[in-house]
Amino acid sequence: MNVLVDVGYLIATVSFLGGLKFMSSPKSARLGNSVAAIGMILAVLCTFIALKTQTVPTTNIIVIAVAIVLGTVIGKLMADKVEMTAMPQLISLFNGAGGGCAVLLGVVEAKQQGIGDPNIGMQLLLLLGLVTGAVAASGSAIAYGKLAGKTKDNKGAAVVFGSRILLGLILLLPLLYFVGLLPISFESTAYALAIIALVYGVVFVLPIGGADMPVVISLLNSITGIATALAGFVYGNKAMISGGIFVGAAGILLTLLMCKAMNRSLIKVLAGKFKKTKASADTEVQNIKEITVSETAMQLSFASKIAIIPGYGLAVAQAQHLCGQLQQLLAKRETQVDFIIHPVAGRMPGHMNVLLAEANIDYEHLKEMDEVNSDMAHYDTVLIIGANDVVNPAAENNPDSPIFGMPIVKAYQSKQVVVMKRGMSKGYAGVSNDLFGMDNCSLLFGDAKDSLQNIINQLKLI
Amino acid sequence: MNVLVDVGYLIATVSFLGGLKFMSSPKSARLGNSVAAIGMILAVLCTFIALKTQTVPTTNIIVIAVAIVLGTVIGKLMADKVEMTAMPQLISLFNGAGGGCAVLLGVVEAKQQGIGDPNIGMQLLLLLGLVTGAVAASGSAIAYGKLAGKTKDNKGAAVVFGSRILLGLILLLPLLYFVGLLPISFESTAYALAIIALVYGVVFVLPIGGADMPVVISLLNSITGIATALAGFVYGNKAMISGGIFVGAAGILLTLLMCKAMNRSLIKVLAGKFKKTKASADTEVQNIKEITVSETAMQLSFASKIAIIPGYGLAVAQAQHLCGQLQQLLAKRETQVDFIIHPVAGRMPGHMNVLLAEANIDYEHLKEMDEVNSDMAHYDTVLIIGANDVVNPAAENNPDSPIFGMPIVKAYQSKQVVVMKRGMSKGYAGVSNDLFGMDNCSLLFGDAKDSLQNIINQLKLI
Amino acid sequence: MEFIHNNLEIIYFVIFCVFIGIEVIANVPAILHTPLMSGANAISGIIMVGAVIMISQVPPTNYVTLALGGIAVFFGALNISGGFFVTGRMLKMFNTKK
Amino acid sequence: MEFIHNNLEIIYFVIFCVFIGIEVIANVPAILHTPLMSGANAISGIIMVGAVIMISQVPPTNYVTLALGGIAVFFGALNISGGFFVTGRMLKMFNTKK
Amino acid sequence: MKTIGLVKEPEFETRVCLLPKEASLLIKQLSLEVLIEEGYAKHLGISDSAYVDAGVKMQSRAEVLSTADTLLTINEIEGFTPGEEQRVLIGIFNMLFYPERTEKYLGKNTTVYSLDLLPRTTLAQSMDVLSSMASIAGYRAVLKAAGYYENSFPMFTTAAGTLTPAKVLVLGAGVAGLQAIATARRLGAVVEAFDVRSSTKEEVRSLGAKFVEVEGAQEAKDAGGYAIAQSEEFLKKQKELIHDRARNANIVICTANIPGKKAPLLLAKATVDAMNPGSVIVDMAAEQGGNCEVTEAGKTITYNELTVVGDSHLAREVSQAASQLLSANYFNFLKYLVQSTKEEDLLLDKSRVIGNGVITNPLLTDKPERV
Amino acid sequence: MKTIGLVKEPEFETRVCLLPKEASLLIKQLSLEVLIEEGYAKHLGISDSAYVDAGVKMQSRAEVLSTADTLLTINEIEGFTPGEEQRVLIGIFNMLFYPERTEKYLGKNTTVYSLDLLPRTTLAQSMDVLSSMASIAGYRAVLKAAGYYENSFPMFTTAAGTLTPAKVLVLGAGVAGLQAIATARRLGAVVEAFDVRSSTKEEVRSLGAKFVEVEGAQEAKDAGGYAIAQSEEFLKKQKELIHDRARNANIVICTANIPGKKAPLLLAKATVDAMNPGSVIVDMAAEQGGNCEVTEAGKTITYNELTVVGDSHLAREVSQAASQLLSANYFNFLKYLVQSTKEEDLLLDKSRVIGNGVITNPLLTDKPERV
Ligand SMILES: NC(=O)c1ccc[n+]([C@@H]2O[C@H](COP(=O)([O-])OP(=O)(O)OC[C@H]3O[C@@H](n4cnc5c(N)ncnc54)[C@H](OP(=O)(O)O)[C@@H]3O)[C@@H](O)[C@H]2O)c1
Ligand SMILES: NC(=O)c1ccc[n+]([C@@H]2O[C@H](COP(=O)([O-])OP(=O)(O)OC[C@H]3O[C@@H](n4cnc5c(N)ncnc54)[C@H](OP(=O)(O)O)[C@@H]3O)[C@@H](O)[C@H]2O)c1
Ligand SMILES: NC(=O)c1ccc[n+]([C@@H]2O[C@H](COP(=O)([O-])OP(=O)(O)OC[C@H]3O[C@@H](n4cnc5c(N)ncnc54)[C@H](O)[C@@H]3O)[C@@H](O)[C@H]2O)c1
Ligand SMILES: NC(=O)c1ccc[n+]([C@@H]2O[C@H](COP(=O)([O-])OP(=O)(O)OC[C@H]3O[C@@H](n4cnc5c(N)ncnc54)[C@H](O)[C@@H]3O)[C@@H](O)[C@H]2O)c1
Repeated sequence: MNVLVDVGYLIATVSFLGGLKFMSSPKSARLGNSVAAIGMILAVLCTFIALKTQTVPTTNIIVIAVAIVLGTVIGKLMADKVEMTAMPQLISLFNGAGGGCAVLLGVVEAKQQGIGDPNIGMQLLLLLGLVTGAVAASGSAIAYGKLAGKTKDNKGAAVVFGSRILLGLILLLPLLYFVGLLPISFESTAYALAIIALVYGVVFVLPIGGADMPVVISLLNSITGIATALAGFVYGNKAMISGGIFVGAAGILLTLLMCKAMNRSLIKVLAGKFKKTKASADTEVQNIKEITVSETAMQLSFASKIAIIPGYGLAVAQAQHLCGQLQQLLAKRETQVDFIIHPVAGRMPGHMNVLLAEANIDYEHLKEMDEVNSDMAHYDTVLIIGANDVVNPAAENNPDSPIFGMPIVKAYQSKQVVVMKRGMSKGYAGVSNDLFGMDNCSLLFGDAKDSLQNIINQLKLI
Repeated sequence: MNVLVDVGYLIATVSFLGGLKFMSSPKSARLGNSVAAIGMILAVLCTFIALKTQTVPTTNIIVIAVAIVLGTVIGKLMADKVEMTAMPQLISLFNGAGGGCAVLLGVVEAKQQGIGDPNIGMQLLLLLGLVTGAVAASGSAIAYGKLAGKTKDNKGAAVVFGSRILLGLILLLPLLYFVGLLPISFESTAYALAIIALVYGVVFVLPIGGADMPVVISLLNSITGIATALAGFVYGNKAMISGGIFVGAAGILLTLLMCKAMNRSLIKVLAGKFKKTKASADTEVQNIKEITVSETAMQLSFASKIAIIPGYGLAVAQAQHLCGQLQQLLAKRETQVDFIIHPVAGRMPGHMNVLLAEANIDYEHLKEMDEVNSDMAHYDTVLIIGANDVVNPAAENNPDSPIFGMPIVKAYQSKQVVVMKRGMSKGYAGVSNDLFGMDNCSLLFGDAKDSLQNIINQLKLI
Repeated sequence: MEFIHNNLEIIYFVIFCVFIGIEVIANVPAILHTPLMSGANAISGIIMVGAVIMISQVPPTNYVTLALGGIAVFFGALNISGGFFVTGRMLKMFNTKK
Repeated sequence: MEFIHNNLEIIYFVIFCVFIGIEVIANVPAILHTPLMSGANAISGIIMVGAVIMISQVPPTNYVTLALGGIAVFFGALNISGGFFVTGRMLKMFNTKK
Repeated sequence: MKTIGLVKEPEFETRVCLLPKEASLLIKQLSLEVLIEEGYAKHLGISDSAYVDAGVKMQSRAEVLSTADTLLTINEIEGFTPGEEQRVLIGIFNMLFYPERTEKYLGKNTTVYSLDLLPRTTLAQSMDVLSSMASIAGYRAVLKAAGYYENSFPMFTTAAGTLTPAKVLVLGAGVAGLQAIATARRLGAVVEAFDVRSSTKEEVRSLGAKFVEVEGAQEAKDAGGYAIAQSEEFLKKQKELIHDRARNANIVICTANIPGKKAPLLLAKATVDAMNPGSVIVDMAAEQGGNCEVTEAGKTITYNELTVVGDSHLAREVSQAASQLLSANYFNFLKYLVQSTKEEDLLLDKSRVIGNGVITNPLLTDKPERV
Repeated sequence: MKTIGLVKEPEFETRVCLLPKEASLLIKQLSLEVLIEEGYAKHLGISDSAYVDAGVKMQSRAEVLSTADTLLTINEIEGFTPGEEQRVLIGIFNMLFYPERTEKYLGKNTTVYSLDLLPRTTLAQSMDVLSSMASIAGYRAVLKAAGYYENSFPMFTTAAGTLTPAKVLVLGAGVAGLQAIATARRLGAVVEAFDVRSSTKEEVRSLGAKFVEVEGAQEAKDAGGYAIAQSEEFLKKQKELIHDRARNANIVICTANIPGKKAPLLLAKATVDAMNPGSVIVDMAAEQGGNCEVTEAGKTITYNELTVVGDSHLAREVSQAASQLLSANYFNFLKYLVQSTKEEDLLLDKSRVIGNGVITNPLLTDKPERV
């Protein structure tokens, strides 16, 4: 029997490993997910088999079964109902659940431990697991709140200071307990720690900017992984150890990679320092969304109809050749790519024509503004490369704007808009662009040439 | 004491792992080599420390010391003296040494094993190690001979048939021994097996084409790794096991990757089936050297002065934009890239000018033939993209050639020449090109656009 | 030191796991960051196994603990099932094309 | 089955090693194939450790075995030293520029 | 405004300012009546029937002139004398440079719009005749230069030696200059450009050409606004630089202008004398006095084995395209005029020279004498 | 061969066939004496002193004609009558098409080389006057067409609407045709080309243009050699296709030629009639009868609101560049001639029309009557 369990756990471990591995290539990612899921089922089955050798009271079995069924069904329902855009929140929520499981486990186990004779190693592991689980749980909950728009950033000194004190407490409490200076039981220590850690999780995440949440979720996920591994040590369960460590290690690296992709440092993210967008110089506060190169590439790879709106910035960056390459690349994937040339894009009549001809883009891919304006909603993604005034909806809806009345490419009507520019400086007409603040619009900052090259590089990997 | 050894071996294992990891990125490869080497030294030291607990006779110590010093010194000397082009041979030789070590170890150990009471698991491991070591040893020796030009291919039926029989014997002998049907001692079985495996190594490698040797060496290297791991099991030595398995696993994958890079299948390589070059249709037999995309990229990355000679094929492939991109990429690494335009390259006067202007290549990078012809020897690498007649040395040295007397770009005088073309078809003048058979010339087959794209992709990784 | 010696196996195990965890992610295209995070999150739901083991050791009369354990298992199951399903949905997007 | 149970540790160990060995190579640029092969070759010289252990157990009077062992150690040392040095030289080429 | 009238342009003009397509839009979208002189666009291969099909009434010149309350024209209308009736005249009269052209309308109940005075804002671009004409002219200037240039524009590497690419210098990087740069680059020439406005530096580079600038610290200091604050020394350096670049060039395209003023002199005689024989100068600022000292407005001369083209109306040589753009510009302006409801409209105020016989444009009232 | 002589070309010729640079090479490298008529290249801005500096003797026409043993010329030399003395004459006489031009040299001890007869092999390229002239002419043809075309070549998206790119059809994708394709593409036109030689298909595509081909199975079957074996039906289809493409085009550049024969007729009158008004046809095969039915050789006519340029000597309009290439071609030929040692030399045999007063070129002896 035990052999079966061992082998089962072994296979589960290997399938976690394989699952993660497969998930890191777009082609096999779905397979990877299935493999990991199967491994998980196996691990759970093995656990039941292992339990069979002991005599577990029926009540317990029932509780377990009900909990599992409930959790599974609810999880499935939530996953099915969620909208694409709300996925990050949901992941955060699930991660919080994992963390919650770890805390509860720690709490209950602390009680048990309190009963028998003390094993310092065990206790240490337990407390560590408890703390990490708690931080992950409450942190994830806050992250969820932020992403769902229910919680606001709070960078108040109280929060920041409080978080330091709590961290100190978390380190101090077990220390005191183990050297025997704490006149309370292990159980109580554990409870106290759990509560402190839960609070710490909250103040840890509170000051961090909303845009940085994905990084934080990844980090919290990694922490959950560590909590799992610690619990694994407690139970001597290889599948838990390996699964936990995989997730812990992968999560940390992933966090760093995500920071890198966003061009931020982890320290700054955690300190809640928000990257100064060049926008901040502006008096008007526009609520803009930044997008990363990889997200842009992902959007492009999903789209089946793309419009590229070139502007003066494309010429400045001299990125026309890359633009042509991008079109070719997407065309190969059977994505329709149209170039929409606004009559006054650039700095002279025909400026864009010169660029696109140089890039050998067939005239048939060029669309005139009037031709497509009624149809913009059909584009899955509109990529605006260094254009500004010519897509500014102010020309349509702001009678006070100096460009009011000028026809524009109605990019804002499409499903998704990505604007490539270097900073928040204005276009030729010197007016700020309402498009940038719209819900379906994200900005990809950087020189158009660099950004295009990076997008192409990423797309090639898919 | 034992703890120290354990930790040492652990660190050695980790450093092998890290070394391999670092070696797989060009930037950290040298560091990786050093890390692995340090790990190795550590492992050896640990072994000595471990031996200290036993009482080893002085003679033995002396033998060990002398052997190590000798091996190290000779290895260093050989590595220092070898020419760049002879490196593959040398690696093969060293690998053979490793295999030889494994055989001898097996043989000696078999003798010891013969003495005590038989442990079937141990014996099996021993025999396996012996066989793999022997195959690696003799196979590497033959591979060395081939690369050094001392051994010829032999695909005779005898060899191929013999190799099958030997393989059968290798499998049969231990089987017979273990079921007790072989009336000889374990020791004798081991000796017999060693000899058979040695011979098998020879016939295994003999039929394989010289061009495929790198793949074979990689495979043999992997086999040495397996032999090492097996020996590790015998001695219960974690460093040996992990090092051996790393090498074994990495080697097999590497072998497959190398096959893929050469666009061959491992099966075909091992069967000694040589890829039909399109040249074979030609009546004249020209001894051409193929080059892979990655080798081309490597050459380009090493060169500090490169000439690109474009020809009609560049126009046919419409690869001018990629050509410009390559130039930019190389310029960024401070490589000088000149374009040499032969007056009649292409199919109309100024054909190449049109292409290069379209790719936005500055006029300053264009060199006229006369300007550089006296200087060609200074180019580290000349990349000929779809040109043929205009670099054909027959125009200079073959009075019977219809193009005799035409001025050519003296590409053949440069250090290295890579010619990109699709097959072996001739140029406009319909004459075969002597350049292709020259020592410093290699051909990169494929559509110029694809090849350029691949080269660029590879260069970007460096 | 003694500790290392006694737990050599587990140390090798941990080191290898860490290495593998990192290595597996190292070359992942940025596009997969989110699904991967989600997948990893699901895997960390293996903590539920711990909860199951724990609950099975609790006396059936200790309702509080049992309830806590039940919630823990529920959380774990939620993490597992939600995690895998949401990852699956996210990854399905990759196959809309080609 | 019994075998698996008894050698569980070592099986984990082997699986992890294989995985790591493969994983480490998986994304290596083709340009590094040869140096990497060379480096791996050097690492396989760890077999020398076996030879050293073996020789230390041989009675010093058994000249034949001792000689064989000596040769084995020599071979191993050759593999190690030659392997690392030649890899080093090869890799040095990469640093001629930049 | 009810009846739009158009009469034939003078002999020298090849363009027309209303094509059937836009005529029909005027009639359908703006419910105007359109009267056009018979044979209006015959020289462009557009028959009267094409206009009739669009809903236009074809009439005699006299009829049109007497009936229409709004007259569209490119140049001044020959034989038209404003009467006492309320009239609107829309054209491209360049009155800032020729203030005498205003005289006959003064005190006459006539309102005159001159489209060259439209502000160069983003909003006005669709009516901006200067932009559209300059753009075509810039393109044409290069073709013209290539026509006179007896050597090749692109580089040709041939078995009989290499023909070097032409070196083109563009002076003034406004709309015409930029278009000239783009066209010359397309043809494979090596292009340099110069302008006083610092913002053009980026624009020139965005077309892949080299911007000629005075080197040294001076430049960095003055960057951003040296058009205003040019030191003596700086001006001298600049002059030397242009002299030097022109000497090296095979083709010089002059497009530098200052609205309403005499064009700046950039190529002194000494510079022209120093240029290579066979070179070509196209001076598009000729009408405003020319950027080149030897230019003769409206003429193509040979000076010192150089060809010097003085032509500020190169768009006339691309009459089809020019008419197409003009027609759209006029239509857009009319539409704007008809639909305008604002009291004070920047576009209309700026483009209106004379309102009911009174000069309303401050540019003209402030400095009526020619500068 | 000791003394090379050159006299002024006829009035209509703008090119010269020896520039000072190559003259000096002749003198220094080949130790020849060079005599040139005074004022030889003055119209190109090259003074006599430039030749004198190169070591040339400037003499009167009569002196040159009487002294030189070898005469270089582009066209037939006016007022030159071959005498009894050994003479070599090198030019571009197109004698295959004008066999009457041989007559005056028959029986006169004169040897005549006509460089247009050089074989089109890789080796001969540096002397190949047809290639170099065709190449320049092809470039020029497009500029010429752009000059006559009253619309824009490239696409212009402007605030006043979009100007569509010109559609250019190139007939015959030899050297001139390919160059025309390249030039038109550079200017931003949409280019199609047609030729009977199937190898040109790839060449046309290598320049980024579209090759016009008869669709359907027919094509695949005949690929590789349909220039020879064209079925009736195929020819008809092909004709229809050209008609169709020409109707769509704004510019047609005709370059189709068959060496020594009348040029193929590709644009029938009916096709020309169907073309858009304002279109331009440049027929470079005019001298050989033209590819277009309405072409008049040497003239630019207006036919049906179309401009038809009939000019087989467009290179003359780029006289500097053309002279540069010709001079190199002539020098390379002379060098080859002087250094040639072989008994039977393919290049010389093919280019020699008359050897000491006897027609030696089989192409001319076999079919002396005009085809
Ligand atoms: N077409 C004509 O004939 C003509 C003539 C004169 C003026 N104009 C006027 O020019 C404007 C044209 O509109 P448009 O949308 O094309 O241009 P635009 O409104 O001037 O905007 C150009 C945008 O490109 C960005 N950019 C500049 N360099 C870049 C680089 N290297 N990489 C990425 N982005 C870069 C700039 O933002 P960052 O600096 O933040 O990157 C800027 O927002 C109109 O207002 C038009 O009226 C047109
Ligand atoms: N410049 C002129 O004015 C003119 C005019 C007419 C003729 N010519 C003649 O043309 C020749 C020009 O010499 P050249 O060296 O430029 O060309 P070439 O001798 O014709 O050789 C072109 C080479 O490109 C290769 N190629 C074709 N398509 C390719 C593709 N897609 N990718 C990669 N390679 C491709 C072909 O080999 P594969 O098929 O094996 O790939 C061929 O060997 C001379 O003989 C010249 O005399 C020149
Ligand atoms: N609203 C728009 O979007 C729009 C449309 C078209 C033009 N414009 C702007 O209108 C402006 C003028 O355009 P234009 O082409 O009609 O100008 P223009 O014809 O009046 O002058 C041409 C150029 O000559 C330059 N110049 C003047 N003095 C000079 C000197 N001494 N040396 C060198 N160069 C000198 C000017 O700077 C200008 O660039 C430009 O700023 C252009 O961007 C704007
Ligand atoms: N040796 C060399 O490297 C070299 C140099 C220059 C030219 N050439 C070759 O010389 C040949 C002729 O060049 P050219 O430009 O002087 O030729 P050309 O002027 O004699 O003819 C021009 C083109 O017209 C085409 N043509 C003939 N009949 C036609 C018809 N009925 N319809 C359509 N097209 C028709 C021909 O195929 C040719 O391509 C080409 O093959 C060219 O490649 C070779």
